[in-house]
Amino acid sequence: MLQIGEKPTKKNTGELEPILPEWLRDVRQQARESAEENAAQEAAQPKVQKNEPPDLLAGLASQAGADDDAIPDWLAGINPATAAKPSESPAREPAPSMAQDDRLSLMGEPEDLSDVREEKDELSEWFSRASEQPGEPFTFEPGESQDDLDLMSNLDASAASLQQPAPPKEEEDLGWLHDLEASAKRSAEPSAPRQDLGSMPDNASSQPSSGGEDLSWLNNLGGISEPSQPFDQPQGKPVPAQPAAPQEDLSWLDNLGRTEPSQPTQPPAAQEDLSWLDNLGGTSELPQPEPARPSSDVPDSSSPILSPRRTAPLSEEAENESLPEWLKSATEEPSMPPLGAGALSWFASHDLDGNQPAATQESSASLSGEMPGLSEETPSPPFGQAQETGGSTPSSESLPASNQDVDALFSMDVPDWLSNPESGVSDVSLQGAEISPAEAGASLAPVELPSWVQAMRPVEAFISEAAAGTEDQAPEREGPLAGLRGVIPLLPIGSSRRPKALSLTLQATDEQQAGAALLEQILAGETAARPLVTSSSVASQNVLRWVLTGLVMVVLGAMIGLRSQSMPVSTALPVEVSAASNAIANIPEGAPVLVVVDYEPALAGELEAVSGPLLDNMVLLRHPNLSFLSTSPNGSALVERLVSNTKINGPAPEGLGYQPGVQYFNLGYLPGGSAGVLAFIQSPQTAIPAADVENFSQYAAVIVLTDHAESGRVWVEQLDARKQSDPALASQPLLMVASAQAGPLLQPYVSSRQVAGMISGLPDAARYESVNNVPPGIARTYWDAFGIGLLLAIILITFGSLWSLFTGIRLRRAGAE
Amino acid sequence: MSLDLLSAIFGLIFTLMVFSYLLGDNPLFRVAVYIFVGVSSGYAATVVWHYVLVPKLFEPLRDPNQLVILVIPLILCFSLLAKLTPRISWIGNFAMAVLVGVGAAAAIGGAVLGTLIPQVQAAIDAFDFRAAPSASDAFFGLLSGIVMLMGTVFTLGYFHFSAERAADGKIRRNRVFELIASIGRIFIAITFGVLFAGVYMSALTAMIERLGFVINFFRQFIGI
Amino acid sequence: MIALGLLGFAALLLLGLTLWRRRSRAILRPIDAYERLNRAVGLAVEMGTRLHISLGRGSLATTRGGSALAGLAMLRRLAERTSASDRPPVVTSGDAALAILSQDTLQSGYRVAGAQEQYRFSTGRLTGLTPFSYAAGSMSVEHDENVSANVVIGDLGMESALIAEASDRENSSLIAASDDLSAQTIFYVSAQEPLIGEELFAAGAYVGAGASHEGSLLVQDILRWLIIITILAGSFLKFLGMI
Amino acid sequence: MRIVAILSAIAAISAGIIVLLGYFVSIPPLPDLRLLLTDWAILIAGMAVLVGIYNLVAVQMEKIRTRQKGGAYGALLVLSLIITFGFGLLLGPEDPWMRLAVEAVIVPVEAALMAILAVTLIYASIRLFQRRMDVMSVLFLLAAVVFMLAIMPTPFGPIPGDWFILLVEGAIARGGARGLLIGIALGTLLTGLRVLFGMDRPYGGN
Repeated sequence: MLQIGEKPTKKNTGELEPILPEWLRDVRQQARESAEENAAQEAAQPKVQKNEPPDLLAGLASQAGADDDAIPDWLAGINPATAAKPSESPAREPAPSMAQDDRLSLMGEPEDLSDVREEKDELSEWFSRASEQPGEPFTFEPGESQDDLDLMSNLDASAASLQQPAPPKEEEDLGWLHDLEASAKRSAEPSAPRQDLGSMPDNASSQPSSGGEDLSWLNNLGGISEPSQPFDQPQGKPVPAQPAAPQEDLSWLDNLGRTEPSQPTQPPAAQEDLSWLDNLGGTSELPQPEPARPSSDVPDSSSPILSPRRTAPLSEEAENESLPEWLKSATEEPSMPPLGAGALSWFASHDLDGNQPAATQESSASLSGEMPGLSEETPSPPFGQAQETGGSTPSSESLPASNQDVDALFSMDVPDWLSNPESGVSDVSLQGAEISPAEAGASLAPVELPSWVQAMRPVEAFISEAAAGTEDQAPEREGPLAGLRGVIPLLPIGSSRRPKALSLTLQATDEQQAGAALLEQILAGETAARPLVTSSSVASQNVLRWVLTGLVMVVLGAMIGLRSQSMPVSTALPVEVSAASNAIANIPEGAPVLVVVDYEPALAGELEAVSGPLLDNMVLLRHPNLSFLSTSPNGSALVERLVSNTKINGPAPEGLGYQPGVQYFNLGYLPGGSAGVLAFIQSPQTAIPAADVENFSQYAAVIVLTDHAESGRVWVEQLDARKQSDPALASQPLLMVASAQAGPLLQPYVSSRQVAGMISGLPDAARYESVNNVPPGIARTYWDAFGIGLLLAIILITFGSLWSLFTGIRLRRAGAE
Repeated sequence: MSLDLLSAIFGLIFTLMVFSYLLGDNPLFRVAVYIFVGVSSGYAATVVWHYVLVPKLFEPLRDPNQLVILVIPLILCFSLLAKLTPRISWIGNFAMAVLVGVGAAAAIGGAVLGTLIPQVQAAIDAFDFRAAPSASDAFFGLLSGIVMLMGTVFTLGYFHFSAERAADGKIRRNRVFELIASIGRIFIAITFGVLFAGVYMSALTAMIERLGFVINFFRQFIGI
Repeated sequence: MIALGLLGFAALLLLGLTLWRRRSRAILRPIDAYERLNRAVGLAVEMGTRLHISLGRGSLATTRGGSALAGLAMLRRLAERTSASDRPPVVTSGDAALAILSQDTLQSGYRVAGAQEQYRFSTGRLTGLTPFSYAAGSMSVEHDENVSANVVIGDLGMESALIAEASDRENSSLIAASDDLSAQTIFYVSAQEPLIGEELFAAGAYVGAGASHEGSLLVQDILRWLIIITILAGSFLKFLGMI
Repeated sequence: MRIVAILSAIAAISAGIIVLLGYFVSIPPLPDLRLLLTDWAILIAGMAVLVGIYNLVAVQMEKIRTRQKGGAYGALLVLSLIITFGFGLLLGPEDPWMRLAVEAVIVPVEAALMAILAVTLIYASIRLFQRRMDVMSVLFLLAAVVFMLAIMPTPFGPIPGDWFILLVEGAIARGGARGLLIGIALGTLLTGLRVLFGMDRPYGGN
């Protein structure tokens, strides 16, 4: 028999990867792009709950597989808080079982989860006692808020929170708080609910954002140590409860509430679901023969019992499981709880007979408390369906994993007779159709359930029949099981011995049918829309890229091929350009000038075009000795290219006839950024032995050719610092020749007069060239193509954006409709 | 075949291979990119070796007087080689610690002396019209100074991080800060718009240069 | 002198506010990009997908190292939070020293999380020694490593457009910030929620890296308003010709 | 290991404080010490490049060995790197053959990568409204388009009123950029201080 530890989890995860990231993107886009998502978009959530759990289990399994005992330790070790703050939650059991530990550490928030266990126990008890109380639907909230299955509701809550607050929901939440307090008073451990309340605001405040509870949930996933004190965690110091807890509690509740407006039309149906669940819930508590014991008594063998909560959604039934849960989030009312969990609770409740440990009873009780009724009748689909009809579902890829895990779970600690839970359902569902509501009411009598639990045993004979029958059956058309197949196996009537036990599920009221119809409608919308949208959008994106490429290449290619130079160049020089022109004119004849090559090869084309006019003008006018210094590793190799493309070293008459080592020197690469620059300013020959001056102030001017504002800043800052100690540098102009993108960033230094003058981008260069009568160079050659390219960009961006805007608005309208 | 022609041919091939990315990620593009990463990294390492390690570390070792000064950096540098083996990588932590400490100090010095003080000074000096040649220049200077001042103040105010939890449980900044931030957002959007134009102009110039290179190559090849 | 005073004042404030913040957490304005980052981290852990964290190419021997140090502080926290992931994040850098530091940071994070075995030397990578080779190498990581989210925080220039484009083509989420305004502009137009200006330096505080990060944001706020007041008062006095 | 972390922190903090004081205090020997330590940092960074090259090769070799996606390309990378570095060590970066590597591979590929941004940036701005449909995006694109219009050369010279657009938008951009730069400087300052106080220790210390 398979053991959990033998699961090749990575394989399972690998199978899921093709689905999950895509789903993740879809959900993100739904959350981001649309303020009010329609039902079809929100239907993406079931996929979350359907797809997420396998990974959770896979994570557990993989760790078990890797190292049965060690891994839970290090997973637990992920949360130093457990060690750092042992006394933080007094009501918590001192030593949770290995399985719980494992699970909790994966979730990264042991306090919360143990609290949840307590809380759910109280809630379930409360349910069983007061299932008719109107306020009770909200008692689902706390449990669900900490349930690892409501990933998407958390995500959407935070996403929706960016769009809309929900004050009314807040009141409900407060009401829920009172309910929780009330239930807490009835519970065996009065301190637990308060502790939960204490812990919830911590979670909520763990991230300072409006999506706080979402982020804290993510912290749990990430396995961080203290989501409740994220900022103090690295110090590993326990932080006392915050006085602001109530506020944060409200915010947490508010965040829960934020999703409500997104589905204003659903609450009635949800309400009905709840009342229906509550009716069923009356029976759910009864299987518990004894109150919950401290989990310190729990042996490690309980681990597989807890994990199926994550496994169940992998199966076909997982879909069914997630649907009510999802419907809840779609309708923004606490609604039908996860059937998988129900299945688990049912499973656990039966395990009570099989010497189920106390903690498991406790958790199963809490689960059944969460999802009464379902805990009894829905378990059969998870397992039977998982093996037979899973392939027909969208999550079929994840099915094998789920089957293996489920089997493994059964094989580990569960008595054989329990490993075929369908039997219970098979005859349960079989009988359901015949049971009248009156009988159903009678069947809710607490005294009946233990007998039902015991009577589960003999039914295993039906399993094979049920399993075989499911494939041939048509899906249910109505009721809460609508769309499911094989939930009601084709078995001879009378094969069951307990006609009353679980009959209620098949009694579909009009409201249930309405809810199921809504569910079907939403599911249909979800399954139909997504693939079409993504494929078409990807295609359109590629087409758009190709069209843009073609346009840019053809237009620019034509302009360059035609060698057009018809566009006039403005003779109005910007202030900084004329300042640069004046600075060049004031350079003494034949003086050494430092030219800093501080750009990447990517921008060599632009910088050569932009610096060409200035360098040519300077060489023609003042015949300086040029020292080229590079502060980028590739720069020294770009120097030769620069002097040849700007015709400085070209033979006369076309070139300026400068000779390397005579009129210009390549000093090479100066490492160290600002430190290197400072070293060079302090003593050029110490920093670069090849330097042609002893003192930096001997340079008549410093010209920095840069593509990066930071590089310019380094020279500005170092020269400024040096000027304070060396007055001789005060008269030395610092000129910048910058790439168009760096120009605006260097403007502040120009306006602060730290930079004497600047030429930035092709327009400045072309103007400089034409004003100073420099022989036409690269700038002029590029000018016409540059103009047409800009015009093309303006047209494309304008019309493209308008088109984007139009389609976006149209999509929103369509979504709203 | 001259080196110039060789580099022109290789340059053309690599340019076209990279341009193929515009049609979609494809093997040609990836081949070009991987070769580029290898060559540029190899060249950068060469430059570092010849311009940093040899002249500043290894050559001075010949001089016994320098040896005393260089012994510490020598030890630190070679301790970095321990980073090649995770088991003893901790030996290299001291060298990295010195690097981080110096880097942090350089960052602070650059931020304070290179940006904070000069920029604040420049923002204030924008209202110095004593040197304005004419009244109209002074007027436009004042206009531009006021706009710049508003841009600086509101942009800086936009980033205010501290917030408070409102009565409805939502986290938001004080109303005054929110107002400043909403105005600052406008300045930021316009600033980024102008910067984007600059970025695009750089890319456009690079495109023109590359297309010009390709077209001229074929033109010379054909002999036009 | 002014600079030294400013420095001392900032240092004292940082110490004081950090100590204070250890007792009470700061409430910081929500930043969508960091909310998305926190979700991306959790979902990457949950779904077994890869997180690509790129720290830029800011050399620590230069003044560009500030953003690299901020990125490393964030990385440390993310390493702890992703230590339970099936696929540890891949960290790419464009500077050799930064790549080594990213490996050290990953190791430290995993050690604290009790997951040393998660560390692989290949998860802290140098993808190139020049800006564009670094970006090209990072593009390959985005393409090859089944990356679900790209977290790009550090010193990047125009090469950041290549990383953003690759992220768009791979349809993976992009959370990006740079200390360079050109890169910020590119991210502003390419990313779902842009991180602009000094928000880069808030990364640590928003991923829960500790009280010191919160404290430094509060110090930034205090200094910010001091500078604003100085600029306003100085401009007015300058306009009146009094200074 | 704990002692290593402590000693590393001491080394980082002391080196940082000395360099920082060297920036602001000109009392000997602080400025010289600052230069000395920055020289050391440059040397360490230089040696780190060799370690980084090893990392680059090792990662690619791992991809090849484990037959990961892109392993074949990794082989190309390793080959080109080893050839370039090998020849570079022997010939030096100024050698014509090394310059060929720059002229034939580095410059063309980088320039072409830069060039394709002329298309991808237009594409990104067209898709901006699909990402974020808000007033800021409208303002952003409007500012970009108007600024390009004012810069754009036409057969009839610059568009009328270009100077005014450049004046106003230029002033706004300068002001905004100044605010952004000051903010970034503040962030850098505090980040550096955290390192100098040992609050952030990325050098292997916990």
